[in-house]
Amino acid sequence: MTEYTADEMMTVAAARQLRDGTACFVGIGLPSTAANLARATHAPGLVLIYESGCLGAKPDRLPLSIGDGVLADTADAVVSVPEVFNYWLQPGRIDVGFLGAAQLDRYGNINTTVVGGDYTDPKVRLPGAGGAPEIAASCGEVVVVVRQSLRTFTERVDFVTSVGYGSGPGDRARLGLRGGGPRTVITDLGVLEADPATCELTLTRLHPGVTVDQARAATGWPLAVADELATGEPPTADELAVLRALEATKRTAR
Amino acid sequence: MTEYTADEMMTVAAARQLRDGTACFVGIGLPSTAANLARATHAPGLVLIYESGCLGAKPDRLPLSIGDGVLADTADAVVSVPEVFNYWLQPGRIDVGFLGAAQLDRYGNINTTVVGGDYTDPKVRLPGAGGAPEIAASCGEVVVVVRQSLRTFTERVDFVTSVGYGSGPGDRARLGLRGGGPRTVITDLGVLEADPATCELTLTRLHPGVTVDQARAATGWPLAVADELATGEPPTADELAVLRALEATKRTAR
Amino acid sequence: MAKLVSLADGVAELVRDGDTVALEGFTHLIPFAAGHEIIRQRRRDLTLVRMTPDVIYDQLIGAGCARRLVFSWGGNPGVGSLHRFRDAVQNSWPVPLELEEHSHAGMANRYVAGASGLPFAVLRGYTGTDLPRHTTNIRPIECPFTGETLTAVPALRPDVTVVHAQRADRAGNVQMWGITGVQKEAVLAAQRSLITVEEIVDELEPVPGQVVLPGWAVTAVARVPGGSHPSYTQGYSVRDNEFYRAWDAISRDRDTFTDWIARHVHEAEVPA
Amino acid sequence: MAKLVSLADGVAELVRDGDTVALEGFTHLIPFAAGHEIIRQRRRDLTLVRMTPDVIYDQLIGAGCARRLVFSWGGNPGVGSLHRFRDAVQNSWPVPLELEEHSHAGMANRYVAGASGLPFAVLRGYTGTDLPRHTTNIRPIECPFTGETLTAVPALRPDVTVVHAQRADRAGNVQMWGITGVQKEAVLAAQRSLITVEEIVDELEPVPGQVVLPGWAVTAVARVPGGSHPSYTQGYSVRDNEFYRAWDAISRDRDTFTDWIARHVHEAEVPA
Repeated sequence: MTEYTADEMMTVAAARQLRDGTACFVGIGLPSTAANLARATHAPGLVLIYESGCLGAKPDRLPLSIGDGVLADTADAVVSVPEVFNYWLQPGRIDVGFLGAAQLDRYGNINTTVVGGDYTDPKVRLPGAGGAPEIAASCGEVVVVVRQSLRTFTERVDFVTSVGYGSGPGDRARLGLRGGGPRTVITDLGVLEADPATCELTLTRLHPGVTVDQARAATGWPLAVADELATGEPPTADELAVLRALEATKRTAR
Repeated sequence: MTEYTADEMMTVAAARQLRDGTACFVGIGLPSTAANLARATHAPGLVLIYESGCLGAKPDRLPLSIGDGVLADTADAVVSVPEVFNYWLQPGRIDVGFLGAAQLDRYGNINTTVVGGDYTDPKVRLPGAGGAPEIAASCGEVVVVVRQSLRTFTERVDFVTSVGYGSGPGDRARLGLRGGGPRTVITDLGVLEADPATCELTLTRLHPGVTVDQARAATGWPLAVADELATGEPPTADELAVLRALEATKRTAR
Repeated sequence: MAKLVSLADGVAELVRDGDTVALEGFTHLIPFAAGHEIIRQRRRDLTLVRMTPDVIYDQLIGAGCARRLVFSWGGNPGVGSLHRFRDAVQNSWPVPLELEEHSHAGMANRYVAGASGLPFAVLRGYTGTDLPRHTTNIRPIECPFTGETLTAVPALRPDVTVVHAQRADRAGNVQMWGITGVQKEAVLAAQRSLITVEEIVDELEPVPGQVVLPGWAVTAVARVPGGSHPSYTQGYSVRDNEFYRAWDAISRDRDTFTDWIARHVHEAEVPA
Repeated sequence: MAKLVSLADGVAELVRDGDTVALEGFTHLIPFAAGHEIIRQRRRDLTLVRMTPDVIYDQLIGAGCARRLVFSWGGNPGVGSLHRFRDAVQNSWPVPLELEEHSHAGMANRYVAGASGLPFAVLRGYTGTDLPRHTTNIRPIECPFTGETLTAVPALRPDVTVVHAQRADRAGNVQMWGITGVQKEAVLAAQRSLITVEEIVDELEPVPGQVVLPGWAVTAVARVPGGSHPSYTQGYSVRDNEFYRAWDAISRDRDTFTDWIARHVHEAEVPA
């Protein structure tokens, strides 16, 4: 079997999460790689939506930014930034939103704003919200892709940039958030899914070769583990070949 | 001197009202004819804006509707209908709005909705508001073009479709209307201007050959007349020639 | 992805008795053929929504399809009044017609709110006019920052919006250009949409000024060449101004009108 | 009509100390050359507004032009953090930087409100996040029809907006295409606008996907070929990805940064 890295496993697992024919709001970096991998393998009809206004982009290489010209050139339609948020994201037309996180708690609340100290004098100033709060609010469901570590998987996020399930069941409805929230978190160790009853992120699948103890050790709260813990399939040779070909386009890109 | 009709005089007087380099919100019919006459004579830089979304249209013939293809073909930009109202009219970017009226009162309030009876059971059902209420509210100033008669120039309008000066001085400010209101009314008999102090439409100019008594007899309220009542210039040969050539394009239009 | 359907099937499936139906198109691209199909299928009790109810709505109203009209300007552009509209309002013929009346700016913003998934829109509009007296759908709203009073109107959310466009591809991606009015908003505001097009092509060649509606945001597309006649489709047809003028006489009299509808709509040859 | 000016004159006349200044461009068409001219002219105490403050704002902030930043995402896209931005926020170097932070949806709607002459915009946004705790510019608003609570944000009205576009004609009509982001709204929301373009042409040939800003809605146009470098201008240049990567090292250290600004901005050859 081909060797692969933990990041490759994470990307492949994220790609597998995307069903053909759905519309996916894609950020740059790993989400974009995973979405393009899905489109090049099992989901040729996946509709990629970038917040730069590109609807239905079909890039033949990995875009280097959410405003890469290849997205506009291959899109079904290029609309303004206000339009992509108001007419496409906000009404719930987009099935899946892909988000990253600097910190994440057990209810899938996400911080990408500040870590440590306080807001006006933080230890680390991060990029901020971008499109994430409304992606988290309005997409049919959210998939978070993030490396699992004690620094990232924290008991409490220092700042709620994007709401997951708030403090638990019923909070999304109370807040009037109409999307389904972070149903799935894909990490370099495995897959967590929000428990339908408790809304708590629950480890449901480990990547091949990863143990529950490793996952627990990388989680800053007592990690819930599914009774029937599955082990995911390793990347297929095809998935790896396509992924690596995609990654190679980044290096050769203009 | 060339013969001309009262309607031709009215159209020429309306065209003269438009200064070169200004932006004018144009309805179909007489306003469009007058605006195109102005553009073809003294105001080549007049910017014509049609509510169909055509900004800076430069038709070489008279459009037959506000959505005539010649407007889109010759416009600097064609935008959506929401955009023309929200980004262009509402913020006060348009200097002059041209309106017609089925009824008009001394404060330039306009009715184009219903005449007689009551709203749910009117004697005559008219087309309604269209873009007029917001044109009347937001343009730098409004020019009304309307034939003068007792039926039209009424003591009270049966329905306020578009606000002029309301019930007099201060009303526009109280209502928060930011445009200057109906400064000028051009009729087939002459020109009325809103008195700066009283806001009342005041006859300031008669077309050649028209008497004050004729104007009074065609006005359903005691008509204010300026101390220095001017007589307008008849259409020049050039104005008439251009106007008639424009009118001829309507008959030959596809 | 949008389904490719025949006009008859599209209307049968998507337009139901009692629905709120918007047919949009601002002078250009008016979906006349679809309107005629609605008349042929004898839909009833519709709430018809349209910024500029003109000849097509005069026909639908005169044919008895409508119970209620939500609009901002009703006339035969460049010609005069709509006689069927007036007869319905003034004499309840053939059935009473309830009116909800707005300004263009208000209607446009109501579609924008619908397309945006918001319950209402805010504008500077209607202030001081008599329009707010006759509907509860125009209300004041205060700016939470400046305290200024503006006007709110509720979102329009038609059950179905019908528009005409130049063309679509086989995945149902729709392309229109020229004056595109409020069609994008009207389609996105609706639960369902039916789009008639001049032609269905393999590839949508980009065109300046185009609006593209992705197939996954559209319910159904029907190929109806000439589907905007007597309105026009830029690049495909010109406006039949004679018909608009002729409509004045046809529509002035109930019998002439009824006869015209019988011959030109009910008994018309309809290509499949 | 827009005036045709040199970049130096345009910035001198339109960008003033203490102004609220928006430089927009969403990855594409970022007005770098204009940003450098603002640094060269040593503007101070600016409130910088931008959805995605990236390298150009890192430069303006590091050069000490800004007092305050209104934004929704600050990073070096595809590379990592903005070191000058972080140094200003965390260590007040070279001057303290006040932040007002929003989401993209909020910022986009704030520009829309500004362009629309409205004091505020309504959206479904921010709810449940910590963002509203840190500014008074995010407030609840109730729908007057449904009673539902939504979010209001105040209009953005920059003193001046600066954008880059492909081309303009001699009357100052500006044409841009490709990803056009929020530029139309940012220009229309502003009191004044300065648009740098790749070229000035006799006639603007229509292009699919174009946005045209009429010259009478623009204050000044300056011809600045390559004015978006290291960002790109579709049809004219490609993104200089190497520069974005190199910026990480240049900007990490105050001295390296200062030296870079001295050599590449203050002492740069500027064509008239």
